Amino acid sequence: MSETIVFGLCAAVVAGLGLYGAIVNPQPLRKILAFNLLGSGVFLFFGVVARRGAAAGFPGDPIPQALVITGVVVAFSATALALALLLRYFDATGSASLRDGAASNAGPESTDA
Amino acid sequence: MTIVPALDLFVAGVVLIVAVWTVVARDSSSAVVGFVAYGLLLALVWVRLGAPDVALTEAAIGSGLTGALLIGAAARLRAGESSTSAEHLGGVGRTLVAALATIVAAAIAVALLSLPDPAPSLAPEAAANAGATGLGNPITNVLMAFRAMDTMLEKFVLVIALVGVWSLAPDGAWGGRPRSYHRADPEGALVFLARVLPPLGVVLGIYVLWVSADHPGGAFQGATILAAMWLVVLMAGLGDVPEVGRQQLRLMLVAGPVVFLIVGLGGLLLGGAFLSYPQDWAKPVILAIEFAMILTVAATLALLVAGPPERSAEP
Amino acid sequence: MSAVLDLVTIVAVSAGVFFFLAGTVGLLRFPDTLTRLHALTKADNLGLGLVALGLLPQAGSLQNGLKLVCVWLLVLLAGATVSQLVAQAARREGSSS
Amino acid sequence: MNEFLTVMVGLILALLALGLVRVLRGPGDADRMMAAQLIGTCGIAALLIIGVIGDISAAIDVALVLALLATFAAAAFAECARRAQQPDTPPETEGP
Repeated sequence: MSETIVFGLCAAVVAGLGLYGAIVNPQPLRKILAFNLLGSGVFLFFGVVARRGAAAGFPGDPIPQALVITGVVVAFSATALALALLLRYFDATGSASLRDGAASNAGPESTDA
Repeated sequence: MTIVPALDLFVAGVVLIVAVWTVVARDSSSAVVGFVAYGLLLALVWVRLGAPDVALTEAAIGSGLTGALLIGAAARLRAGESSTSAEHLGGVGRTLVAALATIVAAAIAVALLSLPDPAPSLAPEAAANAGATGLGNPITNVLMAFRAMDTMLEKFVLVIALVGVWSLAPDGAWGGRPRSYHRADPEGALVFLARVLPPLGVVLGIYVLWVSADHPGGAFQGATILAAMWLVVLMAGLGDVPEVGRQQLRLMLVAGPVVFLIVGLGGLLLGGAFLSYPQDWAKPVILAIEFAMILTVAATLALLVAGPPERSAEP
Repeated sequence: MSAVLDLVTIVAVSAGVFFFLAGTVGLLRFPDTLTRLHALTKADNLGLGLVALGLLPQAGSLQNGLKLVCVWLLVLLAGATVSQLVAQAARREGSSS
Repeated sequence: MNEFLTVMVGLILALLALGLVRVLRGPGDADRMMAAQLIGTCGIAALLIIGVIGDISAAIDVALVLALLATFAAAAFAECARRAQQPDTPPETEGP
C-alpha cells in the first residue's frame, strides 16, 4: 500500500504546481500547459483513490478509473479548443499574450482577410 | 520487500522534476518537450497504480495527441514570443500564489491520507454485476454498460469541441481545409515513415480495441492510435485533409454518437431502461457500438489536432 | 535452469543500461549535433534492444516475448527516422546559419 | 531479481532526467528532437522493466503504444522544423 502514499503526495504536489503555473505564467500557451498539469494531478488523485479501493480481485476500483479515462478525453478536447482559440487570437492580433496593451497594429486588416 | 517503495520514489521523483521543469522552463518549446516527457512518465505511474487501461489512455492521448497539438502551437507562436512582456505578477504576487498553491496541495494530500482504512470502493458491486455483460475487463464493463451514459455524452462532447474548433476559421476559409498543404518530397524520411508506420498502427489500434473485452485496452485508445496514424500521413504530405464542408465527412463524424443513441433508445423500447442491453446480446451489441465508435472518434480526434480550416475548399 | 535465465537477464539488462548511460553522456558532452546523434542512436537501439533481450526470459508467455521484440523493432524504426530528420535539420541549420 | 531490476529502473529514470538537460543546453530543433527520442526510449525501457517487476503483462501493450507515439511526436517535431525553415507554397499545383 506504499505506492498510494507516494503517488498521493505526488498528485497533490503536481496539482499545486499546475495551479501555480496557471496563475503566474503570463503566456497563454504556458497557462494551458499548466492547466493540463493541474488536470493530470486531479486524475492522479482519482487513481490513488481507486488503488485504495482495490477489492474483489481487481487491482483497483474500476469506477474511478473509467471516470479518469472519460476525463482525459474531455481534457484533450478542451485543450484542443483552447489552443485553437489562442492560435486564432495570435493570427488576428499578432501577439501571443492577452495583456490589453499588447494588442498591436496587426488587428483590423487581418481578421477580414 | 522494502525495495519496492524505492521504485515508486524514483518514478514519483522524476515525475515531479519534469513537472517543475514544465512550469519553470524559460521558453515554451522546451516546456512542451518537458510536457511530452511528463505524459510519458505519467503512463509509468498509472501502470504502478495498477491501472493499465488508464496508462494506455494517458500515453496515447495525454502525451501523444496533446503533445502534437502543443508542439504545433509552440512552433507557430514562437514568432510572437519576443513581443510578450515580462512577468506581470510582482514578487509579492508570486509568493501569494505560491502560498495558495501549497495550501491546495496540502488539502489534497490530507484528503488522500485520511481515507478510512476499508477505503470506500464500488469494486464489489462491479464484480457482482460483471456477469451481466459477459465482458472480462471491468473497466470496459463500467464504460460501456454500467456508466454507458457518460461514454455516450463524452462522444457528443468530442463532436461539440470539433464544431467549436471549426467555427474559429477565418471567413475566407469557411468550409475549407485545415493545415497548409505541402508537396511530399518522395525520398524524405518522413514519407518513408508515413508509408511504413500506418499499417502497423492500424493493426495495433484494432488489436487494442479487440483485446479490450477481456484485457486492458479500449475503443478510445484504439481510436487515438488510428488518429495518430492519419496525422503522420498528413504531416508527410502524402494526403490532404478533406474539406470541412464535405457532407460525407460530417455524416461520418456524427455516425458514432448517433449509433450509440439509437442503441440506447432501442434498449428503452425493448422494455429495459435507456441504454440497457438485452440480456444475452450484451457483448455483441457492445462490440458493435465500439467498432462504430472507433472510426468516428479517430476522425474527430485527428481533425481536432488538425485545427480550424485555413485554406479555401479547392485542393 | 532458472538461475541461468536470471543470469542472462542480469547481464543483458545491465549491458542495456550501460548503453543508455553511454548514449546520454554522449548526448550531453559531444560538441555538435551530428556527433550527439551518433551517441543517441547507440542508446536507442542497443540500449533498448539489450533490455528487451534481458526481459525475454522473464516475459510470461511467448506472446509477450514477441511483443517485446515488436517494441524494439518499432523503436528502431522511430530511431532511424529521427536520425534522418535530425541530420536534415542539422544540415539545414548548418547551411543557413 | 526484483531488487536488481528496481535499481536498473532507477538508473534509467535518472538518465531520462539527464536527457532533459540537453534540451536546456541546446535549444535548437535538432536537439529537441533528439532529447524527445531519448526520453521516449528511456520511458519505454523503464516501463518494460516495471511491467516485469509488478508482473503486469498489459505494460507491454502500453510500451507498444508508446513506441508508436514516440515516432508520432518525432514526426510532429520534424514537420514544425521543416515548416519553420521554408514557409509553405500555396497549393497552386493540381491536388493530390
